[in-house]
Amino acid sequence: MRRKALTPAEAAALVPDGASVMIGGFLGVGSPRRVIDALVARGAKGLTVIGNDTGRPDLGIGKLVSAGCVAKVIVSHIGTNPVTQQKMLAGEMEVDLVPQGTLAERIRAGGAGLGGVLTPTGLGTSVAEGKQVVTVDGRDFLLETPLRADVALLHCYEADYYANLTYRLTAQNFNPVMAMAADIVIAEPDEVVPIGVIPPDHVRTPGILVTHLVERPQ
Amino acid sequence: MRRKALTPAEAAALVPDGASVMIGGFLGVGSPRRVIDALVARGAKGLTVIGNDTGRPDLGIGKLVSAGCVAKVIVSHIGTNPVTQQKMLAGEMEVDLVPQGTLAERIRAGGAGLGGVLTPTGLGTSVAEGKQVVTVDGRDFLLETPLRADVALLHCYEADYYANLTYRLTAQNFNPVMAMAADIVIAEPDEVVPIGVIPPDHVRTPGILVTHLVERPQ
Amino acid sequence: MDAKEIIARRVARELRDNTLVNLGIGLPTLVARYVPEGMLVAFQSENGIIGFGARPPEGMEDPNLTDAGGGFISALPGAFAFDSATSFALIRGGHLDMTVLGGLQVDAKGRLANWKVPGRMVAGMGGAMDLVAGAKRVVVAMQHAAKGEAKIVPELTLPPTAARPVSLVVTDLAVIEPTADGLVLRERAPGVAVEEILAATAAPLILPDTIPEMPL
Amino acid sequence: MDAKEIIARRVARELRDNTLVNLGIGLPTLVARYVPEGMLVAFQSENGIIGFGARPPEGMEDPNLTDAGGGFISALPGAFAFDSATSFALIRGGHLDMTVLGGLQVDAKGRLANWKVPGRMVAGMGGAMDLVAGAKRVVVAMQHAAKGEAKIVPELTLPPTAARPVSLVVTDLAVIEPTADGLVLRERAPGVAVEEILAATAAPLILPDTIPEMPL
Repeated sequence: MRRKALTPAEAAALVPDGASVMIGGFLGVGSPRRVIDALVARGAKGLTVIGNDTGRPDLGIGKLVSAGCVAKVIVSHIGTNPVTQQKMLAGEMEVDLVPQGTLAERIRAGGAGLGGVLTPTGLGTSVAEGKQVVTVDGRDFLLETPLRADVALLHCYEADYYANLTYRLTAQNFNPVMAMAADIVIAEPDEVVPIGVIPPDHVRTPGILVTHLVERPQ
Repeated sequence: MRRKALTPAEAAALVPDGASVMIGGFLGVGSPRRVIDALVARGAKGLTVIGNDTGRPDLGIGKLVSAGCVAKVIVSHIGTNPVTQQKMLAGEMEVDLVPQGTLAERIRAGGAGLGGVLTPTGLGTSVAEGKQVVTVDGRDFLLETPLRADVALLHCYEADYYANLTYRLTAQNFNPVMAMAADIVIAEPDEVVPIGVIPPDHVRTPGILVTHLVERPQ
Repeated sequence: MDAKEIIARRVARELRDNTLVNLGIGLPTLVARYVPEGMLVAFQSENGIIGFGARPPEGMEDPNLTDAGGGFISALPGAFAFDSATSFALIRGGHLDMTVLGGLQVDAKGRLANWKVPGRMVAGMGGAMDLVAGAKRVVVAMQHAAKGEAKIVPELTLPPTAARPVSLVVTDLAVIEPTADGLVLRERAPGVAVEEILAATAAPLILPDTIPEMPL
Repeated sequence: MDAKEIIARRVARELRDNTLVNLGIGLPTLVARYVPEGMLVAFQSENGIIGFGARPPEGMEDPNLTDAGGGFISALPGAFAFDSATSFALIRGGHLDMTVLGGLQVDAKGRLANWKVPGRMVAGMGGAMDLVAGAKRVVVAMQHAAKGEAKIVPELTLPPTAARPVSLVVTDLAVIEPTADGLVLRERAPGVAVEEILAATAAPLILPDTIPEMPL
């Protein structure tokens, strides 16, 4: 489908208060900064944010945490954001910590129609609490279940007007798996190019997964 | 590691008789043709071949079947190769049929250190026989276990001398997942290029997974 | 118009704008010829491409660009090439709006059999089990009967492809919709009488008050 | 030579030619400075690159090319960039020859704690649990004691990172190897006496006949 590019504010308006939102990025690298800023500007409330980390107080997902937009995070790391720690200890925000590889697989499972995956990660730790242990060929594994969200907010390098996406170096991280695991998928590109310009082997996320495209930076 | 390129015959000599061998390709497209021919020339015996299909009698994995190199195949489709059908019905070759998506996930699990995946595919069919059914959020799934092999034989488009690989269009298919799921991984490129020529974002299989590189076609 | 063209033309009426569709090998691939004018449908070939087009002119084929049947194809602007794990993540994950598959049998519950005839022919399920498990809509495109034998039967006698019922069955005689109450006869092929359809069908059919001719 | 340099230099001695190695953020990243001359080690950063090099000159940084701590890096010839699912497939799948991680505690069974101090500091496990579960060798690089408190303890008092024991512990005082029989004191830091190490260690240590000084 050919897609008209939205402004960041128009994209932020598509994220309802209280929604579950996957946000790409690793310490802000590969996060959709303009849409995050627009969510802060809009005063979004009560979001459940799924991502790798909560960035820093002024970086990445941390901007949403600082602005009070977030009710809960599901992330692998919060050590770089003291605001997250404070809000967690004060009971103002729920924090669900998930091992990074397990987080990636749970999101992938959500997008790939799998009912779950078995991983050795987390066995013998607090991560295993309340989870089913499945034995395969004499080895124990944790059953980890799929994650999906109402909205995925992605950053990408190039997009064409079908919303075929490419990523760049370490800014790729969680974006491709999140593109498959949400009902509304919004991609914020650094550049928009004509259809047919990205070779089929270089596309990383096909446009059929992306419901909305944000305009290039002005 | 910098790798000296082998001849197809040298590569075929690395595949022991009786080995389990993953072979990339879909009806021969994306199969390592030169190494397959070298295995036939060597008179390999007793192989267990894991791949999408058994090609045609003179195409892809079918060449190995026709030459009597194969004791067992684990594939999703044999409908295009009457020789496979004959050998199966005559009890000369074992055929284990696996749904294509399940085959891809089982190989991926084998390479990704997962103990298995839960899939809805195959429920209520003969594929479910003898398998554990796991219920997640009220939905039933089949537990499918990982597949690994002694050797993976891949086709790729470009390789550099670290054995970083790229694939081309529909010749990609099973090659990238197989690259992660075998002890010996042999890649047969159409072209070999200097290290540093393939951009980091275009590499699809990193050289650290590939143990042996075959020379470009002469 | 021969039987295959009737089926392909009628299935093409099920296509919707801006959707992702997988066509099984054989008869279903013919559907691509009849995409309604002005409609944008992205076709997936499960061997690894979305956005493919017709076979290129003689001499311009690429051995690395084929469909799931091994035939040469072309890549349209905006195409996407991918590996098998991604292909079936798309299929199983519900990202496919529709799949069109061939069939050996469909039963009164709407279950499909299309990969094995015990003792005679074992094709293998290929991607069919994943497609039926994962696609939003599953349309079966098949001849109504084979060598005089009914293919729409009370209960499958061949191994099922999935427990999940298909969404619609399109044959050279009829359009039949599996429902919770049973198989409903929705449409007749041009010039075909309801009696003729009933005679060629082994499963019971529910007959609505009006059973129009197929639009083609 | 300060404590961190001792640790980094000694850990670097564990590197092997033609291997894939992951360095945790903080102290472990220093190891990359001491790769033995002529040795080819590919470093993985779990945020998505294999084959990265030092921070580029001022003004030549790329905001899309950073390490797992968010610092700017460069890409060496032959580098490979990838997504998080691939990154941890490599880690969990046993494709990583070695990982070097920081530690808060190691116990007599060789178990590591490094992600949480209940009531005080919750960093989160990030990739550490996957790294300990999946890497072929796990080397802990940490100060021997923190503010006078032993970090090598009989039993973890902090939440464990994994059930699996680590392969080696390198501190500013000693090299200690977890074995089935317990922790074995393998080496002393230059000028450090065995008694000094025992005094700074809360867990029992097995003392072989010879305990040489670390090669640095």
